[in-house]
Amino acid sequence: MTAVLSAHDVAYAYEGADPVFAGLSLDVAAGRSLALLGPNGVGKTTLLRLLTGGLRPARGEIRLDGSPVSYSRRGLTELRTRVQLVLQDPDDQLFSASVTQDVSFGPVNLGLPADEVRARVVEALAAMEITELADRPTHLLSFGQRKRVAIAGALALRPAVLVLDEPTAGLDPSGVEALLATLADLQAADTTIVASTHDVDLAHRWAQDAAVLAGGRLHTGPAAGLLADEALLHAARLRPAWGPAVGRLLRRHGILPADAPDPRTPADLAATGD
Amino acid sequence: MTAVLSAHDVAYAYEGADPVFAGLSLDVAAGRSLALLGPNGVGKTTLLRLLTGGLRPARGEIRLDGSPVSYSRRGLTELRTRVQLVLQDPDDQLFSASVTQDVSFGPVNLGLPADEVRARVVEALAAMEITELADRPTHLLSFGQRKRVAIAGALALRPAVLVLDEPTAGLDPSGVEALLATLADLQAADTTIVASTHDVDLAHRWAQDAAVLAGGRLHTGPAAGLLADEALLHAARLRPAWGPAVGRLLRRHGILPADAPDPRTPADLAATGD
Amino acid sequence: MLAIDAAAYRSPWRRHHPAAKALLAGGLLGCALVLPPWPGAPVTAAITLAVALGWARVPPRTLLRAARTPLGFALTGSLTFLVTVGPDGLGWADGGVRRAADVVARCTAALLCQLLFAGTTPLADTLPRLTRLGLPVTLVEVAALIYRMLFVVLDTTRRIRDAQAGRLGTRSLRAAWRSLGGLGSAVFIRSFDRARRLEAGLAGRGYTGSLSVAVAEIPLKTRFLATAPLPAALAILTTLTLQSLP
Amino acid sequence: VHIAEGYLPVTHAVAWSAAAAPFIVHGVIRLNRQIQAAPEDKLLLGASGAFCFVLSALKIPSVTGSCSHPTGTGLGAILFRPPIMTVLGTITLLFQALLLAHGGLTTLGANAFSMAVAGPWAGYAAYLLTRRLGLLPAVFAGAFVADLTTYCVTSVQLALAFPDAESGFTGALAKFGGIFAVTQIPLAVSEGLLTVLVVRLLRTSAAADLIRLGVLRKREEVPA
Repeated sequence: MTAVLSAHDVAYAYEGADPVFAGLSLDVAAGRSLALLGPNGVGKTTLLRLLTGGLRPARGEIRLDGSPVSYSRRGLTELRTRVQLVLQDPDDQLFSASVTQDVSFGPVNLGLPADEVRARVVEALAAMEITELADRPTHLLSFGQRKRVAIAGALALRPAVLVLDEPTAGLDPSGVEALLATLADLQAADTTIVASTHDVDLAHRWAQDAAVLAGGRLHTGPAAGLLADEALLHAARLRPAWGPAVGRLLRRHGILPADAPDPRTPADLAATGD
Repeated sequence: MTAVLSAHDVAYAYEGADPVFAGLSLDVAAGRSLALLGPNGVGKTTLLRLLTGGLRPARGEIRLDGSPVSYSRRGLTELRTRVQLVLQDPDDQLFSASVTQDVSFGPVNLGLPADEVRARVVEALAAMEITELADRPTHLLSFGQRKRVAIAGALALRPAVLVLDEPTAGLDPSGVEALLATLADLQAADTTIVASTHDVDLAHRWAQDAAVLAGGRLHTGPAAGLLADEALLHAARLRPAWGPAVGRLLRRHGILPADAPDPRTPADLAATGD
Repeated sequence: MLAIDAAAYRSPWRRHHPAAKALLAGGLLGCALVLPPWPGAPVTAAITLAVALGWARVPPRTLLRAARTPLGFALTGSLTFLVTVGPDGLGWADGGVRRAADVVARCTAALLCQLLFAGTTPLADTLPRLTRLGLPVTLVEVAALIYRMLFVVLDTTRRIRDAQAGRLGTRSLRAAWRSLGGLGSAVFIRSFDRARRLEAGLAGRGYTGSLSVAVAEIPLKTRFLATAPLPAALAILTTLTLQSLP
Repeated sequence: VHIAEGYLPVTHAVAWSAAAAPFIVHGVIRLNRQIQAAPEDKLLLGASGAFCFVLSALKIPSVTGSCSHPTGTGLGAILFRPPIMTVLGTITLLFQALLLAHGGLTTLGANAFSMAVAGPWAGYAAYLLTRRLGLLPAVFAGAFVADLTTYCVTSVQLALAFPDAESGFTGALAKFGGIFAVTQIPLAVSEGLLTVLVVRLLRTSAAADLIRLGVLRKREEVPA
């Protein structure tokens, strides 16, 4: 496993407040999907901001491809062209009048020539399947569309790692389905995906790896195993997911073979045990 | 069944836009909990605002205790002292920097004497279990705390019906648990609860009745039955819930008796079939 | 979010009536402004600092950080006193150092009095009481709304800035300007949008134009009220005593 | 630059408060009238005030590498008219004094006179005089003049309070002007440019608001 991005013994405290955490380490494996879980207020967003250069750790270091990130202008540019953060509320990320203008913000700042900027915008809109929104003013879009534009704005920098803070918040089920499909496509095209959530069902369904923030410590491992650990989830004030609970019950009754994976969605159950 | 609040053949269109719906009817049964389900953009919030007097129907009528609502100042005051709406984003409702001052707004507006206002504030804060926040400034509260203050502001009017738009949006699992417990307490104290959501698992777990908005029509019935109808959920672009799917599978395998209710949470499964 | 504001809500003096705190800090402020700067200003500053740190427990870090900008202003502004502009151009001013020291001392003492009040008295307690001083209700209500919305808008501003930085919006001067223009317009749009949503939210709570609320009573504690003028009295007495010394 | 608490002699603090008072009273009367006519404007005024506060807290980069804050008084005067801006500006100054220790309570009158009265009125006049040259040039002129006026008035206030030992008021004005106003010219240009950038974006994304505020003359100036 190569860690494309990692936090090494990182501590952070906001001004005048107690430390959010004092010494966390996390490796983000290249090409995989990682869910960061924890209750509100535990520091998920802080950790994501540390990983993406928005905050500078008080102690420890963030490493990109194994080398410590430098917080010089050049170092930050390097980090930000490789790692992009998508915020929970798309309105915090859309500040231009039109979709095209907004998506071009990153490439233009990078100083790319106009042709290249245009190509990047077209590519990012296509990846998010919103090519038809290119000329629309951002403020007339629906929430789900604005979310897609915000992600396109990050993709326009062609990041190796896409970090999303609560990407499904505010989306309805079909919006969630569509987003998960898009994330899978991005991952297939070699983008590493990190997403924070407090929805264990979602993480169990979507992520290959998981990291659970509980009591100032980070527990990491493959999602299937880690998210079946009810004691850990309880300690992290999270609700157990249906999938592992159903899988356990079905295996106990011999309906599911002992080595079968847990179901991920209710639809998986339709064919089970027949 | 007595309908404390109902919509009768209600139509509404925003200015310059297509009708959101053309002729919906809904009865809210006194003392029960009703979940209003549908994807984003289908008009859930519009319907809630019609029910609570925030919008006036283009056709049809809203009825309170069986009588049509009058849109005079007096009629609206009557409606709003009986029916209170809590919005999704608490910052859309909290206008004061002080929690106590904010919660007192409704009762003061109603012209109640100072003693009564104070008593109502104390009562509402106690009902939401946030008495200790009374002197805290709004802007230093967490999202979940602000949400509770917003609900307390509605409760201070002692409404017969509490209407909540996406009450669990943005809350983490333990926040959701706490809110559901509080809503159950309110219902036990005779408050009728209506909540919109697009989370079928949540609705299945929490609500006695359900109403699903699909294709401009409203399908209503007891939650247990309605939310097990996968064809309806599919038409409404919602994701089937785990509970009914698991229940169906377990009954098929004889693990659950034919007349047993569907499980509501993964925790329900632990004791199942033993 | 704003350190002085946060300190005010946590202050052990939170339970004291704003008027009593205004009397205490105001008395000291009067001393800082009216007493002869030497030894009046250092005496007042010392007493105010003792009250702020020892009695009112204003966090020293907050006090220090808040004092930096205004002290910077006082120092740079007073540098001009050191020189004089005459017919032959610039020259050193006679007594310029003394004059600068007077002003900086008075300014420091007054600033500490201001921070003593601000660091112990939340605006949420003060604003609704301003109507009792005869200020128009609409003015006070608008001020209270600004105070509430300020934090919502500040929070939005911080997040937009972070998002811009994340997309290399601070990489060059050009990018920084582009970001700033976007930020300014986004904050305007978000503020107005917030106002409209708040209007809809309040309509559901019965808003028809008045934002009257019940203000929690804070009893005027006679003991605190009685001690409130004492620090100022002490400052006056000490100054007079020191002056009468040969 | 806000005059700090205790910096001005008492007589000056009182005199400037008296000078600012009629403008503030006038603004409050206009505010009252506006809210009486349209109660829903109360919330918009709250938002406008919050916007002014945040605007004045932004950092603008300058060529010298140092950072400064815009006064925001020009944009505020253009958007909300000088009388309303006087009220919003004074409230902003009060909050800056109590929340940030920028400016003082006894110097509130002096600061209000420069930032909430002189700056907005001068900026608005410049805006009106240049309005026929087009929206953006007028916005630049308004913001530039408002910013510069604010700092010139502050220099006058300081020079009056601390006349030069030899050359009196004129010498002092030259000194304070040297320190504040002259270094302020690049910053006034910066504020003018920033304001143009903001209004240019608002013209596309918030045209309806600008029309309602009377900044845009109906549809003619709204880009397609």
